[in-house]
Amino acid sequence: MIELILFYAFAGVTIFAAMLMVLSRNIFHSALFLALALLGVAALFAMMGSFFIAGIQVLLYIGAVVVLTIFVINLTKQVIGQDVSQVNELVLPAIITSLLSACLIILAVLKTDWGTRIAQSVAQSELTDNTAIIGRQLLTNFVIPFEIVSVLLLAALIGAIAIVSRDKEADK
Amino acid sequence: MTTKAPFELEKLSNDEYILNMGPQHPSTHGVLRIILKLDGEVVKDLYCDVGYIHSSVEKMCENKKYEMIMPYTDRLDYLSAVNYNWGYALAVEKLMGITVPERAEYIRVMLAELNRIMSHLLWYSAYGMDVGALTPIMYAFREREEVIDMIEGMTGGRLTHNAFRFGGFRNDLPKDFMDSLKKFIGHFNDKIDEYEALLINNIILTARTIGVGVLSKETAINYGVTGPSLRGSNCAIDLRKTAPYSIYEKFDFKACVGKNGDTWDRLKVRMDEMRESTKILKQAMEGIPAGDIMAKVPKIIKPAPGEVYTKVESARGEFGVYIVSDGTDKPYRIKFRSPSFSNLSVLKEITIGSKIADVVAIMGSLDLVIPEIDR
Amino acid sequence: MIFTEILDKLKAKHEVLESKEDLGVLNAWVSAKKIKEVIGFLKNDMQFGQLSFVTAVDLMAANNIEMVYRLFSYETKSDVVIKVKLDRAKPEIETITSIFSTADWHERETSEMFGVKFLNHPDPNRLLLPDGIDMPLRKDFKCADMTPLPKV
Amino acid sequence: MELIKELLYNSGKPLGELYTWAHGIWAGWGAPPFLLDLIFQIVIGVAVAAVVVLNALWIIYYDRKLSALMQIRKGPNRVGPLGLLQTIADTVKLMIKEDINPKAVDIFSFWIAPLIIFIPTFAVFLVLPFGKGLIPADLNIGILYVVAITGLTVIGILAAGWGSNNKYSLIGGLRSAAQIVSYEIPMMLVILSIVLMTGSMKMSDIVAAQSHYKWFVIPQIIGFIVFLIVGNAEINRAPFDLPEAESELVAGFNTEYSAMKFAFFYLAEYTNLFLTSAIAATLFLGGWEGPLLPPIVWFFIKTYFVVTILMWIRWTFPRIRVDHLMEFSWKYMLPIALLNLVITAIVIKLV
Amino acid sequence: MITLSHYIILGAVLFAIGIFGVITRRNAIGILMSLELIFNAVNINMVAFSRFLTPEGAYGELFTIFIITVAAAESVLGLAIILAIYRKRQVLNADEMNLMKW
Amino acid sequence: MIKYIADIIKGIISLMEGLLVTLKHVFRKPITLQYPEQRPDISLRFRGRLAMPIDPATKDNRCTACMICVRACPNHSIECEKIVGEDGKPKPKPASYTYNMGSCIYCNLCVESCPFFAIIMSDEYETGTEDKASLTMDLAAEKYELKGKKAAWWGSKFKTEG
Repeated sequence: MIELILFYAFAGVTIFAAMLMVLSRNIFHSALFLALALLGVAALFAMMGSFFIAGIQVLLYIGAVVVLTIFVINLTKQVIGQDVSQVNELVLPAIITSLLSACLIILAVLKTDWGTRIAQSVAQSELTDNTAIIGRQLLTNFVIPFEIVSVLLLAALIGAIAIVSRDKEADK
Repeated sequence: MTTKAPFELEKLSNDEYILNMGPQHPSTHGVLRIILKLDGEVVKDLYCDVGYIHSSVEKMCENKKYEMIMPYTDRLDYLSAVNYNWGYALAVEKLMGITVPERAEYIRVMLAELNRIMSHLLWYSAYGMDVGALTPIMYAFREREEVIDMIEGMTGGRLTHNAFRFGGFRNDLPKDFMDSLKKFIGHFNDKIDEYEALLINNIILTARTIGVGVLSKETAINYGVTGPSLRGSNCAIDLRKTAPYSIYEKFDFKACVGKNGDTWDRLKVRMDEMRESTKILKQAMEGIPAGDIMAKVPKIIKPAPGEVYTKVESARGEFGVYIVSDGTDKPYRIKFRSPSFSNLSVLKEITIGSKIADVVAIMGSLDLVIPEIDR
Repeated sequence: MIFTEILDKLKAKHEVLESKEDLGVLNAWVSAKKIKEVIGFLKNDMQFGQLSFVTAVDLMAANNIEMVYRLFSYETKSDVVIKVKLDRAKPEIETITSIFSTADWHERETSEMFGVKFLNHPDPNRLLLPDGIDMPLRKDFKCADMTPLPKV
Repeated sequence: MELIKELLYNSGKPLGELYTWAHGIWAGWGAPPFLLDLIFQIVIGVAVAAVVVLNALWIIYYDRKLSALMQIRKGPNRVGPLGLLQTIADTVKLMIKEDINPKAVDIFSFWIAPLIIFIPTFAVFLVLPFGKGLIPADLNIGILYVVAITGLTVIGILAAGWGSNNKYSLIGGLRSAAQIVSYEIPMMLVILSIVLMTGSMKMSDIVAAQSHYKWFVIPQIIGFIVFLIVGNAEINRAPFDLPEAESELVAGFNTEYSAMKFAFFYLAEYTNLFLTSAIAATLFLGGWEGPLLPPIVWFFIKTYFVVTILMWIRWTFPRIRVDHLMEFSWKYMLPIALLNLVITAIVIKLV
Repeated sequence: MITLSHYIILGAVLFAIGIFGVITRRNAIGILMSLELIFNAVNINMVAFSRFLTPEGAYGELFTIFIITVAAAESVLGLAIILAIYRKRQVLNADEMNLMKW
Repeated sequence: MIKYIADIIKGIISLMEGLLVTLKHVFRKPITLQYPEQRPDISLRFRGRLAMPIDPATKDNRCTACMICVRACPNHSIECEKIVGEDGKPKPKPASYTYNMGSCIYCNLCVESCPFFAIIMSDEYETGTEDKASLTMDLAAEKYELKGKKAAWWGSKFKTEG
């Protein structure tokens, strides 16, 4: 019972924040709402017992990605005080596309018979913390993807620095 | 003061923006406005806007009798008022040909050196605030209070002393002056060591100041920079040594110089100067003769027509008084050449290319007093 | 260096309109057109490294504005004063900012205090005064706030 | 008497008994049990809130008194005995002051910023081990939670900086973001070496691993120093108070703030100070462990020991410059923390 | 009782909102942020599937970690590119970034 | 590498020196003066507001309305009027002696110029008020009584010299 209430609360917050993020006229507000939506998602992760993922979500997504986004918004100072519509002329096609995709997925979910697949798995009430499992998996079965991702991150870091660093000659 | 924007906004490139520092800003030490053109945190251009507290002292003095101008010189630089009194008194005495008795000269030297210490202590504490250290101000003010008490005992004023009269002093030193001076000299050098350990030698501060705001000797002289700011640039020009006035030849002290002319050298010069001042005070205390404190001065000050320029080494640099007399009891034209005026003008030269925090650090190291710039 | 020496050296190179000794310091009057050369000569050839100040005196009786340039030499420890008489109605003089950078602010101050126009000045903005107050150091400046000393 | 002693020394047991006892009564009434859980949660929340606020008030007073000691002053001594009520008076003053909303601000960001800054601070108290069994929620990812949640503060500072529509605020916000993000890395590395030593991120496990006075401050002395420095930088206190450097940026991101909103920033700053110290005490100084005195007292003693060190640093040093700050993080803190981590790993493997 | 469907439907809704944002936003940063939303919708699904179907291996969580990492890399690069374009051409709106369009 | 470590060690030493200074001060006595209760010991020559004390011998002020102080004041803070007797001739006593504290710069020039030691800069330094009008006061009517060591000092001055 209490879990259901919490689920609906968090889901509501997430969707509400996501809607506001998409519709907000001010890009900075959008970023703040994005942070809220991500926080809601993190809470949902925590509800599912994936505390580690929730922590990573907050640490990386909010603490790094959103902060970076806000940082860039601050740097492109043109936006301050601007209150023009942030939405282009594609509203109607966008609504149709998004509704269609949502309906499709929901229909597929409802049509699928999950019962048999869940049956042999652990019931939800027994969901335990799986941080240890993740850690073991990352360093055994998934060690190569793990390393590849770290290389990717390094490459992205260097690439970002290279892109943003100023052209010394162009300056002069 | 200017109403025109000094660099047009259209000239800004995309990454640059204008930041108004002042007129009310915690680290401009008064009402000074600095318009910065910044790229991120780096200063690209800078414009000093002064004159917010201009009170036209020179015009005021043209309408006052000679003896009435003395309290106004206090208010030019309220931190080393005695030196400014001295500059003015010296000018009128030279114009009138008055010789000051030796005891009065000794008292003048003592007051001036105490005043220099007082000013440097305030500079030290304010500099601590400028660079974010909040404790130095308390320690420095403890000693400063002792100095002020001594000067107050002699002159009656704590900040605007109005100490000098033409020809000497009205009152002799109070009885307990020598005792408190002795006590002060006794422990002050240890205190300076503490100050240096607390702030000047701190690695954070040295990292912030060494190599920052380098003022070369040529630039400094070209911009008319004087005082400790000039001596920081390895230029041993101290008016007490190079153009001695009063009885400064009698004392054994050295003009403190820095090596590279960066911000840290200017700080160090001021700290050393306090030690030298203590030395002078010690010699003056031992050598002070008995005798008159006031020369024979006519009741009405009416100098012969002519003009005079005298300069003294104030805590900030060369303070000069230029008087044109037309034979009446009021000066025809009086001009105060104030050290901070020239010292501030060099700020642009040495700040461009450094960070916002450096602007504060460099400006603090120049030791500005705004009323003296605006006059 | 005593004043006669300076005067001789100066006279050898440039025209000195008038000169006198005042409390041991040479005061030399030169013409307004020559000011830049004279100051440059004093700085480069006679080691007058410091420009103490630039100011002006309003000689209302003679209908003149007198520019005063005071230089000091750290090497020889001697002063020299260069003066220029300008027409009070239309005071104009060449700037010496290119020789002494410190002259920049001093000239701007003089400019607004006496209305002297400095030709070719790099930054002719006002320095100290707000708009609306002009030439306060001229002797005929009047202001409502100015009260004379009481006559008792 | 017994109960109080039990509560002080081994809080988990009596609290658990209380909980089961209440459940029994509750079941007797036939009310749904989750409501009781909710009530318990709320009680814990209120208790934590009370601790947060009282602690912030006290710590501000402590800071002022300590600074007064170092600056040969007397500090607050007018309001109440020894000036103890001074901070309360200040808070009341801030509450009844006019709350100014400047015209040009972005109202939404301007209002939300103090909350964003305060809430994570508040939330971290959830995993602080005050005593044996006295931990509001002993999360499995305890220390990761702390790091993740405190990282949210930077969004608040950025919102305050941007929303104030003031260049000083904006620079302060940008500085803060750069500072917090780059200091989080050495902090994580130091915490990782602790996690390596304990094998758990749970706060209670970390404390348990240090039982019998095997405090991590001895093997991890470098880590402790790095943690203090980095933690000090994370909470924007001098000498790392660049986002609000008053001599350069007037007041940085809180230039435009007044009254209650400012009080939130102020409270959050001091609560953050307490938090960093508490975490340092937990990670390195054995948490609530200690002889004679009750655990909770030991916890506070250790925390305040760290607080005192941080304040001592604050009242002594000048402010670091922004590029040196970055340099310091990347050139000194990060390699040292990394080296510390590697050495820890090797030693653990060998021993 | 919360079922798997709850989470998947929530993910679908978030996904739809994200799609809407990506299509309609003019500001390039806004598009990037909407992309993050889509990533999150996927993450919810991943974690939910993992929790309900394969809790013993935590495969979904592992994929989530990789997704988060890749998303971080993606947003870093995206923002860097946006910043570079803004510096060069003063535009932030995606429909104005048309130098390579013909 | 050696330089790197040397830098760190040098930095730590300098920081420690600073910390030591503040630590030393923790054990020193505070120098605070609890102002309204504790008063500073101000010097005899301190220049507070201008006062025209009553001479305890004659129970009257010593002013002769000679106007020297009015002329000595640099910014017209003093105005003085003589008593006009029944015969229409002014007498050497002030009818009013208006002192404007708002414009006074506490320079002591009036006191030094006074040949009769009639006025003195008192040791009163808490002169702030809420309205401007109270800054202008009539010293002749005020009947100021000088207290403390300053009174003795003032008394000794005119008794020995005049």
